[in-house]
Amino acid sequence: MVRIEFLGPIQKPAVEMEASTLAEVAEALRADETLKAWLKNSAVAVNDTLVSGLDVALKDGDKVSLLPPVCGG
Amino acid sequence: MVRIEFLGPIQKPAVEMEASTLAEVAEALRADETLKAWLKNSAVAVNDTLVSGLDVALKDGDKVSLLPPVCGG
Amino acid sequence: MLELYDGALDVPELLKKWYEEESRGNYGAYIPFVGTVRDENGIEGLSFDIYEPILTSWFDAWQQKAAGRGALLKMAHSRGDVLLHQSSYIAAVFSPKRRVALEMIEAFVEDFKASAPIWKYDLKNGERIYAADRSTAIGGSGLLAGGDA
Amino acid sequence: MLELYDGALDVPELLKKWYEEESRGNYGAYIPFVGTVRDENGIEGLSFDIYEPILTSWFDAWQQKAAGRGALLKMAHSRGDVLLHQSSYIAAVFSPKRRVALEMIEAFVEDFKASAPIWKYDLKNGERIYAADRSTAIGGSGLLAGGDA
Repeated sequence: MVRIEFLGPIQKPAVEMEASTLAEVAEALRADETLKAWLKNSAVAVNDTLVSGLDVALKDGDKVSLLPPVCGG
Repeated sequence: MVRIEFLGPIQKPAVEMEASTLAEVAEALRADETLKAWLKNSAVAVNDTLVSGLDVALKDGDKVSLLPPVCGG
Repeated sequence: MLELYDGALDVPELLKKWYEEESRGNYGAYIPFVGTVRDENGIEGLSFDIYEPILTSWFDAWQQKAAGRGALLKMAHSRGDVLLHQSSYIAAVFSPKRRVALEMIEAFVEDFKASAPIWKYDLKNGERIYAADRSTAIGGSGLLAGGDA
Repeated sequence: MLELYDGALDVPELLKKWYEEESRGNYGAYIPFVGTVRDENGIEGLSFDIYEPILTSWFDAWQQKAAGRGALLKMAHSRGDVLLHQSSYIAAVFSPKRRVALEMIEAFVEDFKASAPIWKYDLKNGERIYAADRSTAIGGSGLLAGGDA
Protein backbone atom coordinates (compact mmCIF):
# COMPACT_ATOMS: atom_id res chain seq x y z
CA MET A 1 0.00 0.00 0.00
CA VAL A 2 1.08 3.54 -0.83
CA ARG A 3 -0.09 6.49 1.25
CA ILE A 4 -1.20 9.71 -0.47
CA GLU A 5 -1.12 12.92 1.60
CA PHE A 6 -2.78 16.18 0.60
CA LEU A 7 -0.95 19.13 2.14
CA GLY A 8 -2.04 22.58 3.25
CA PRO A 9 -5.28 23.94 1.81
CA ILE A 10 -6.30 20.78 -0.08
CA GLN A 11 -7.98 19.74 3.18
CA LYS A 12 -8.54 16.13 2.23
CA PRO A 13 -7.70 13.18 4.50
CA ALA A 14 -4.85 10.93 3.39
CA VAL A 15 -5.77 7.88 1.29
CA GLU A 16 -4.05 4.53 0.83
CA MET A 17 -3.94 2.61 -2.43
CA GLU A 18 -2.13 -0.14 -4.28
CA ALA A 19 0.24 1.35 -6.86
CA SER A 20 3.62 0.34 -8.27
CA THR A 21 4.38 3.62 -10.07
CA LEU A 22 3.49 7.28 -9.67
CA ALA A 23 1.64 7.06 -12.99
CA GLU A 24 -0.84 4.66 -11.38
CA VAL A 25 -1.36 7.09 -8.51
CA ALA A 26 -1.96 9.90 -11.00
CA GLU A 27 -4.58 7.84 -12.84
CA ALA A 28 -6.42 7.02 -9.63
CA LEU A 29 -6.43 10.62 -8.41
CA ARG A 30 -7.69 11.93 -11.77
CA ALA A 31 -10.88 10.03 -11.17
CA ASP A 32 -11.63 12.33 -8.22
CA GLU A 33 -13.31 15.47 -9.59
CA THR A 34 -12.73 17.42 -6.37
CA LEU A 35 -8.98 17.11 -6.97
CA LYS A 36 -8.97 18.32 -10.57
CA ALA A 37 -7.77 21.87 -9.89
CA TRP A 38 -5.28 20.77 -7.25
CA LEU A 39 -3.65 18.20 -9.54
CA LYS A 40 -2.95 21.00 -12.04
CA ASN A 41 -1.21 23.33 -9.60
CA SER A 42 0.39 20.96 -7.10
CA ALA A 43 3.95 19.68 -6.97
CA VAL A 44 4.56 16.07 -5.97
CA ALA A 45 6.98 14.54 -3.49
CA VAL A 46 7.74 10.86 -2.98
CA ASN A 47 9.01 10.14 0.51
CA ASP A 48 9.54 13.90 1.01
CA THR A 49 11.64 14.42 -2.12
CA LEU A 50 10.13 16.45 -4.96
CA VAL A 51 9.88 14.46 -8.22
CA SER A 52 9.58 15.62 -11.82
CA GLY A 53 8.32 12.55 -13.72
CA LEU A 54 5.57 9.93 -13.45
CA ASP A 55 7.86 6.94 -14.01
CA VAL A 56 8.83 6.75 -10.34
CA ALA A 57 8.58 3.20 -8.97
CA LEU A 58 6.69 2.89 -5.70
CA LYS A 59 6.88 0.20 -3.06
CA ASP A 60 4.85 -0.78 -0.05
CA GLY A 61 4.96 1.96 2.61
CA ASP A 62 5.97 4.78 0.27
CA LYS A 63 4.47 8.22 0.83
CA VAL A 64 3.28 10.49 -1.99
CA SER A 65 2.58 14.14 -1.05
CA LEU A 66 0.75 16.80 -3.04
CA LEU A 67 2.02 20.34 -2.44
CA PRO A 68 -0.34 23.08 -3.65
CA PRO A 69 0.87 26.65 -4.38
CA VAL A 70 2.91 28.10 -1.51
CA CYS A 71 3.21 31.48 0.15
CA GLY A 72 5.47 31.64 3.18
CA GLY A 73 6.69 34.80 4.84
CA MET B 1 38.68 85.32 4.41
CA VAL B 2 37.82 81.79 3.38
CA ARG B 3 38.48 78.84 5.70
CA ILE B 4 39.96 75.62 4.29
CA GLU B 5 39.40 72.42 6.30
CA PHE B 6 41.23 69.16 5.74
CA LEU B 7 39.10 66.21 6.82
CA GLY B 8 39.87 62.76 8.17
CA PRO B 9 43.37 61.40 7.52
CA ILE B 10 44.81 64.55 5.91
CA GLN B 11 45.70 65.61 9.47
CA LYS B 12 46.46 69.21 8.65
CA PRO B 13 45.13 72.17 10.64
CA ALA B 14 42.60 74.42 8.89
CA VAL B 15 43.98 77.45 7.05
CA GLU B 16 42.42 80.80 6.19
CA MET B 17 43.09 82.72 2.98
CA GLU B 18 41.75 85.46 0.75
CA ALA B 19 40.04 83.95 -2.30
CA SER B 20 37.08 84.94 -4.46
CA THR B 21 36.76 81.67 -6.38
CA LEU B 22 37.52 78.02 -5.76
CA ALA B 23 40.09 78.22 -8.58
CA GLU B 24 42.14 80.63 -6.43
CA VAL B 25 41.99 78.20 -3.50
CA ALA B 26 43.15 75.38 -5.78
CA GLU B 27 46.11 77.46 -6.96
CA ALA B 28 47.17 78.28 -3.41
CA LEU B 29 46.87 74.67 -2.21
CA ARG B 30 48.86 73.34 -5.17
CA ALA B 31 51.86 75.27 -3.85
CA ASP B 32 51.88 72.97 -0.79
CA GLU B 33 53.84 69.83 -1.73
CA THR B 34 52.52 67.89 1.29
CA LEU B 35 49.00 68.20 -0.19
CA LYS B 36 49.85 67.00 -3.69
CA ALA B 37 48.53 63.43 -3.30
CA TRP B 38 45.48 64.55 -1.30
CA LEU B 39 44.43 67.10 -3.93
CA LYS B 40 44.32 64.31 -6.50
CA ASN B 41 42.07 61.98 -4.53
CA SER B 42 39.94 64.34 -2.49
CA ALA B 43 36.45 65.62 -3.19
CA VAL B 44 35.63 69.23 -2.36
CA ALA B 45 32.71 70.79 -0.53
CA VAL B 46 31.84 74.48 -0.22
CA ASN B 47 29.78 75.19 2.88
CA ASP B 48 29.17 71.45 3.25
CA THR B 49 27.86 70.92 -0.27
CA LEU B 50 29.97 68.87 -2.68
CA VAL B 51 30.99 70.85 -5.78
CA SER B 52 32.09 69.67 -9.22
CA GLY B 53 33.76 72.72 -10.80
CA LEU B 54 36.38 75.35 -9.92
CA ASP B 55 34.29 78.34 -11.00
CA VAL B 56 32.50 78.54 -7.66
CA ALA B 57 32.42 82.10 -6.28
CA LEU B 58 33.50 82.42 -2.63
CA LYS B 59 32.70 85.13 -0.14
CA ASP B 60 33.96 86.12 3.27
CA GLY B 61 33.24 83.37 5.84
CA ASP B 62 32.81 80.54 3.33
CA LYS B 63 34.16 77.13 4.23
CA VAL B 64 35.95 74.84 1.78
CA SER B 65 36.42 71.20 2.87
CA LEU B 66 38.67 68.53 1.38
CA LEU B 67 37.28 64.97 1.68
CA PRO B 68 39.86 62.25 1.06
CA PRO B 69 38.84 58.66 0.08
CA VAL B 70 36.19 57.23 2.40
CA CYS B 71 35.52 53.85 3.98
CA GLY B 72 32.62 53.71 6.40
CA GLY B 73 31.04 50.56 7.74
CA MET C 1 19.32 26.99 12.32
CA LEU C 2 15.70 26.51 11.17
CA GLU C 3 13.33 27.41 13.99
CA LEU C 4 9.55 27.02 13.91
CA TYR C 5 7.31 28.66 16.50
CA ASP C 6 3.62 28.52 17.27
CA GLY C 7 2.24 32.02 16.68
CA ALA C 8 4.12 35.30 16.27
CA LEU C 9 7.91 35.53 16.46
CA ASP C 10 9.74 37.45 19.19
CA VAL C 11 11.79 39.45 16.70
CA PRO C 12 14.10 41.42 19.04
CA GLU C 13 14.90 38.25 20.97
CA LEU C 14 15.69 36.18 17.85
CA LEU C 15 17.80 38.94 16.26
CA LYS C 16 19.73 39.24 19.52
CA LYS C 17 20.14 35.49 20.00
CA TRP C 18 21.48 34.97 16.48
CA TYR C 19 23.82 37.97 16.73
CA GLU C 20 25.25 36.63 19.98
CA GLU C 21 25.48 33.05 18.71
CA GLU C 22 27.72 34.19 15.83
CA SER C 23 29.61 36.95 17.64
CA ARG C 24 32.86 34.95 17.50
CA GLY C 25 32.33 33.64 13.96
CA ASN C 26 34.34 36.48 12.39
CA TYR C 27 31.46 37.42 10.09
CA GLY C 28 31.68 41.00 8.85
CA ALA C 29 28.06 41.22 7.72
CA TYR C 30 24.77 40.14 9.31
CA ILE C 31 21.58 40.81 7.35
CA PRO C 32 18.24 39.72 8.76
CA PHE C 33 15.03 40.02 6.75
CA VAL C 34 11.95 40.39 8.96
CA GLY C 35 8.46 39.83 7.55
CA THR C 36 5.55 41.45 9.39
CA VAL C 37 1.79 41.08 8.87
CA ARG C 38 0.37 44.21 7.23
CA ASP C 39 -3.06 45.64 7.90
CA GLU C 40 -4.60 45.32 4.43
CA ASN C 41 -7.67 43.87 2.71
CA GLY C 42 -9.58 43.92 5.98
CA ILE C 43 -7.77 40.91 7.43
CA GLU C 44 -7.42 40.29 11.16
CA GLY C 45 -4.17 38.40 10.65
CA LEU C 46 -2.58 35.54 8.74
CA SER C 47 -2.25 31.87 9.50
CA PHE C 48 0.32 29.35 8.27
CA ASP C 49 0.61 25.62 7.62
CA ILE C 50 4.12 24.22 7.28
CA TYR C 51 5.22 20.88 5.88
CA GLU C 52 8.35 20.43 7.92
CA PRO C 53 10.18 17.51 6.24
CA ILE C 54 10.48 19.28 2.88
CA LEU C 55 11.06 22.69 4.47
CA THR C 56 13.99 21.19 6.36
CA SER C 57 15.57 19.62 3.28
CA TRP C 58 15.03 22.84 1.30
CA PHE C 59 16.72 24.81 4.10
CA ASP C 60 19.59 22.31 4.43
CA ALA C 61 20.32 22.60 0.69
CA TRP C 62 20.51 26.38 1.05
CA GLN C 63 22.74 26.07 4.10
CA GLN C 64 25.19 23.98 2.05
CA LYS C 65 25.11 26.53 -0.76
CA ALA C 66 25.83 29.30 1.76
CA ALA C 67 28.69 27.32 3.29
CA GLY C 68 30.29 27.13 -0.15
CA ARG C 69 30.60 30.93 -0.03
CA GLY C 70 31.72 31.04 3.61
CA ALA C 71 28.29 32.18 4.78
CA LEU C 72 25.70 30.92 7.26
CA LEU C 73 21.89 31.09 7.17
CA LYS C 74 19.30 31.20 9.93
CA MET C 75 15.55 31.19 9.61
CA ALA C 76 12.51 31.33 11.86
CA HIS C 77 8.86 30.99 10.84
CA SER C 78 5.50 30.94 12.56
CA ARG C 79 2.98 28.11 12.56
CA GLY C 80 -0.69 28.97 13.02
CA ASP C 81 -2.08 32.45 13.61
CA VAL C 82 -0.13 35.70 13.49
CA LEU C 83 -2.03 38.93 14.05
CA LEU C 84 -1.67 42.36 12.43
CA HIS C 85 1.71 44.06 12.99
CA GLN C 86 3.19 40.85 14.40
CA SER C 87 6.01 39.08 12.56
CA SER C 88 5.88 35.59 11.05
CA TYR C 89 9.22 35.25 9.27
CA ILE C 90 12.90 36.04 9.78
CA ALA C 91 15.66 34.94 7.44
CA ALA C 92 19.24 35.97 8.14
CA VAL C 93 22.62 35.61 6.50
CA PHE C 94 26.02 35.91 8.18
CA SER C 95 28.97 36.32 5.84
CA PRO C 96 32.57 37.50 5.99
CA LYS C 97 31.88 39.76 2.98
CA ARG C 98 29.24 42.39 2.41
CA ARG C 99 28.63 41.50 -1.26
CA VAL C 100 27.98 37.82 -0.55
CA ALA C 101 25.57 38.73 2.25
CA LEU C 102 23.61 41.21 0.12
CA GLU C 103 23.32 38.79 -2.81
CA MET C 104 22.46 35.82 -0.64
CA ILE C 105 19.70 37.41 1.45
CA GLU C 106 17.94 38.41 -1.76
CA ALA C 107 18.30 35.03 -3.48
CA PHE C 108 17.34 33.15 -0.31
CA VAL C 109 14.21 35.20 0.39
CA GLU C 110 13.04 35.00 -3.23
CA ASP C 111 13.54 31.24 -3.41
CA PHE C 112 11.79 30.91 -0.05
CA LYS C 113 8.77 32.69 -1.51
CA ALA C 114 8.78 30.44 -4.59
CA SER C 115 9.58 27.07 -3.07
CA ALA C 116 9.25 26.74 0.70
CA PRO C 117 6.33 24.39 1.58
CA ILE C 118 4.34 26.88 3.64
CA TRP C 119 0.70 27.79 3.03
CA LYS C 120 -0.79 31.14 3.96
CA TYR C 121 -4.36 31.87 4.99
CA ASP C 122 -6.12 35.17 5.61
CA LEU C 123 -7.94 35.46 8.92
CA LYS C 124 -11.12 37.32 8.04
CA ASN C 125 -14.43 37.45 9.86
CA GLY C 126 -13.27 34.56 11.99
CA GLU C 127 -12.56 32.37 8.93
CA ARG C 128 -9.27 30.95 7.65
CA ILE C 129 -9.18 31.53 3.89
CA TYR C 130 -6.38 30.13 1.67
CA ALA C 131 -4.46 33.01 0.05
CA ALA C 132 -4.70 31.39 -3.40
CA ASP C 133 -4.13 34.61 -5.37
CA ARG C 134 -0.81 35.37 -3.62
CA SER C 135 0.48 31.79 -3.75
CA THR C 136 3.02 30.39 -6.20
CA ALA C 137 2.96 26.91 -7.73
CA ILE C 138 6.21 25.11 -6.93
CA GLY C 139 8.38 24.38 -10.00
CA GLY C 140 7.19 21.22 -11.77
CA SER C 141 3.62 21.47 -10.50
CA GLY C 142 0.88 19.78 -12.52
CA LEU C 143 2.72 16.49 -12.90
CA LEU C 144 -0.24 14.40 -11.78
CA ALA C 145 -2.77 16.20 -13.99
CA GLY C 146 -1.38 14.59 -17.13
CA GLY C 147 -1.67 15.89 -20.71
CA ASP C 148 -4.45 18.36 -20.06
CA ALA C 149 -2.46 20.20 -17.39
CA MET D 1 17.04 58.38 12.01
CA LEU D 2 20.81 58.87 11.75
CA GLU D 3 22.45 57.98 15.06
CA LEU D 4 26.15 58.36 15.84
CA TYR D 5 27.73 56.72 18.89
CA ASP D 6 31.14 56.88 20.52
CA GLY D 7 32.61 53.36 20.27
CA ALA D 8 30.88 50.08 19.44
CA LEU D 9 27.15 49.86 18.74
CA ASP D 10 24.73 47.95 20.97
CA VAL D 11 23.31 45.95 18.06
CA PRO D 12 20.52 43.98 19.80
CA GLU D 13 19.30 47.15 21.50
CA LEU D 14 19.25 49.20 18.27
CA LEU D 15 17.57 46.45 16.24
CA LYS D 16 14.93 46.17 18.96
CA LYS D 17 14.44 49.91 19.33
CA TRP D 18 13.95 50.42 15.59
CA TYR D 19 11.61 47.42 15.28
CA GLU D 20 9.46 48.77 18.10
CA GLU D 21 9.53 52.35 16.81
CA GLU D 22 8.03 51.20 13.50
CA SER D 23 5.76 48.45 14.81
CA ARG D 24 2.63 50.43 13.92
CA GLY D 25 3.99 51.75 10.60
CA ASN D 26 2.40 48.90 8.61
CA TYR D 27 5.72 47.96 7.04
CA GLY D 28 5.79 44.38 5.80
CA ALA D 29 9.59 44.15 5.54
CA TYR D 30 12.41 45.24 7.85
CA ILE D 31 15.97 44.57 6.68
CA PRO D 32 18.89 45.66 8.84
CA PHE D 33 22.48 45.35 7.63
CA VAL D 34 24.97 44.98 10.50
CA GLY D 35 28.69 45.55 9.94
CA THR D 36 31.09 43.92 12.42
CA VAL D 37 34.88 44.29 12.79
CA ARG D 38 36.62 41.16 11.52
CA ASP D 39 39.81 39.73 12.98
CA GLU D 40 42.13 40.06 9.96
CA ASN D 41 45.51 41.51 9.01
CA GLY D 42 46.59 41.46 12.63
CA ILE D 43 44.50 44.46 13.62
CA GLU D 44 43.28 45.09 17.17
CA GLY D 45 40.25 46.98 15.91
CA LEU D 46 39.14 49.83 13.67
CA SER D 47 38.66 53.51 14.33
CA PHE D 48 36.43 56.02 12.52
CA ASP D 49 36.31 59.74 11.81
CA ILE D 50 32.98 61.15 10.65
CA TYR D 51 32.23 64.48 9.03
CA GLU D 52 28.73 64.93 10.30
CA PRO D 53 27.34 67.86 8.23
CA ILE D 54 27.83 66.08 4.90
CA LEU D 55 26.88 62.66 6.31
CA THR D 56 23.60 64.18 7.47
CA SER D 57 22.79 65.75 4.11
CA TRP D 58 23.75 62.52 2.31
CA PHE D 59 21.46 60.56 4.64
CA ASP D 60 18.60 63.06 4.30
CA ALA D 61 18.76 62.78 0.49
CA TRP D 62 18.48 58.98 0.80
CA GLN D 63 15.59 59.31 3.23
CA GLN D 64 13.71 61.38 0.67
CA LYS D 65 14.44 58.84 -2.02
CA ALA D 66 13.14 56.06 0.26
CA ALA D 67 10.01 58.06 1.08
CA GLY D 68 9.26 58.24 -2.65
CA ARG D 69 8.92 54.44 -2.58
CA GLY D 70 6.98 54.34 0.69
CA ALA D 71 10.06 53.19 2.61
CA LEU D 72 12.00 54.45 5.62
CA LEU D 73 15.72 54.29 6.43
CA LYS D 74 17.60 54.18 9.73
CA MET D 75 21.32 54.19 10.29
CA ALA D 76 23.75 54.05 13.19
CA HIS D 77 27.53 54.40 13.03
CA SER D 78 30.40 54.44 15.49
CA ARG D 79 32.86 57.27 16.07
CA GLY D 80 36.32 56.42 17.38
CA ASP D 81 37.53 52.94 18.29
CA VAL D 82 35.65 49.68 17.72
CA LEU D 83 37.37 46.46 18.73
CA LEU D 84 37.40 43.02 17.08
CA HIS D 85 33.96 41.33 16.82
CA GLN D 86 32.22 44.54 17.83
CA SER D 87 29.90 46.30 15.39
CA SER D 88 30.38 49.79 13.94
CA TYR D 89 27.55 50.12 11.43
CA ILE D 90 23.86 49.34 11.07
CA ALA D 91 21.71 50.42 8.16
CA ALA D 92 18.07 49.40 7.98
CA VAL D 93 15.17 49.77 5.63
CA PHE D 94 11.48 49.46 6.45
CA SER D 95 9.15 49.04 3.50
CA PRO D 96 5.60 47.88 2.79
CA LYS D 97 6.97 45.62 0.04
CA ARG D 98 9.68 42.98 0.10
CA ARG D 99 11.13 43.86 -3.34
CA VAL D 100 11.59 47.55 -2.50
CA ALA D 101 13.28 46.63 0.79
CA LEU D 102 15.70 44.16 -0.83
CA GLU D 103 16.64 46.57 -3.60
CA MET D 104 16.98 49.54 -1.28
CA ILE D 105 19.17 47.95 1.38
CA GLU D 106 21.64 46.95 -1.33
CA ALA D 107 21.68 50.33 -3.10
CA PHE D 108 21.88 52.22 0.21
CA VAL D 109 24.75 50.16 1.63
CA GLU D 110 26.73 50.35 -1.62
CA ASP D 111 26.30 54.11 -1.92
CA PHE D 112 27.21 54.45 1.76
CA LYS D 113 30.50 52.65 1.04
CA ALA D 114 31.19 54.90 -1.96
CA SER D 115 30.07 58.28 -0.67
CA ALA D 116 29.51 58.61 3.07
CA PRO D 117 32.13 60.97 4.60
CA ILE D 118 33.60 58.48 7.08
CA TRP D 119 37.27 57.55 7.33
CA LYS D 120 38.52 54.22 8.60
CA TYR D 121 41.76 53.50 10.44
CA ASP D 122 43.32 50.19 11.45
CA LEU D 123 44.30 49.92 15.10
CA LYS D 124 47.60 48.05 15.00
CA ASN D 125 50.41 47.94 17.55
CA GLY D 126 48.78 50.84 19.33
CA GLU D 127 48.82 53.00 16.19
CA ARG D 128 45.91 54.43 14.18
CA ILE D 129 46.68 53.82 10.49
CA TYR D 130 44.48 55.20 7.68
CA ALA D 131 43.00 52.32 5.64
CA ALA D 132 44.03 53.94 2.35
CA ASP D 133 43.95 50.72 0.31
CA ARG D 134 40.31 49.96 1.25
CA SER D 135 39.09 53.52 0.79
CA THR D 136 37.18 54.93 -2.19
CA ALA D 137 37.60 58.41 -3.66
CA ILE D 138 34.25 60.21 -3.65
CA GLY D 139 32.84 60.93 -7.13
CA GLY D 140 34.40 64.09 -8.61
CA SER D 141 37.58 63.83 -6.53
CA GLY D 142 40.73 65.51 -7.87
CA LEU D 143 39.01 68.79 -8.67
CA LEU D 144 41.64 70.89 -6.92
CA ALA D 145 44.61 69.09 -8.47
CA GLY D 146 43.97 70.69 -11.86
CA GLY D 147 45.06 69.36 -15.24
CA ASP D 148 47.57 66.84 -13.92
CA ALA D 149 44.93 65.06 -11.83
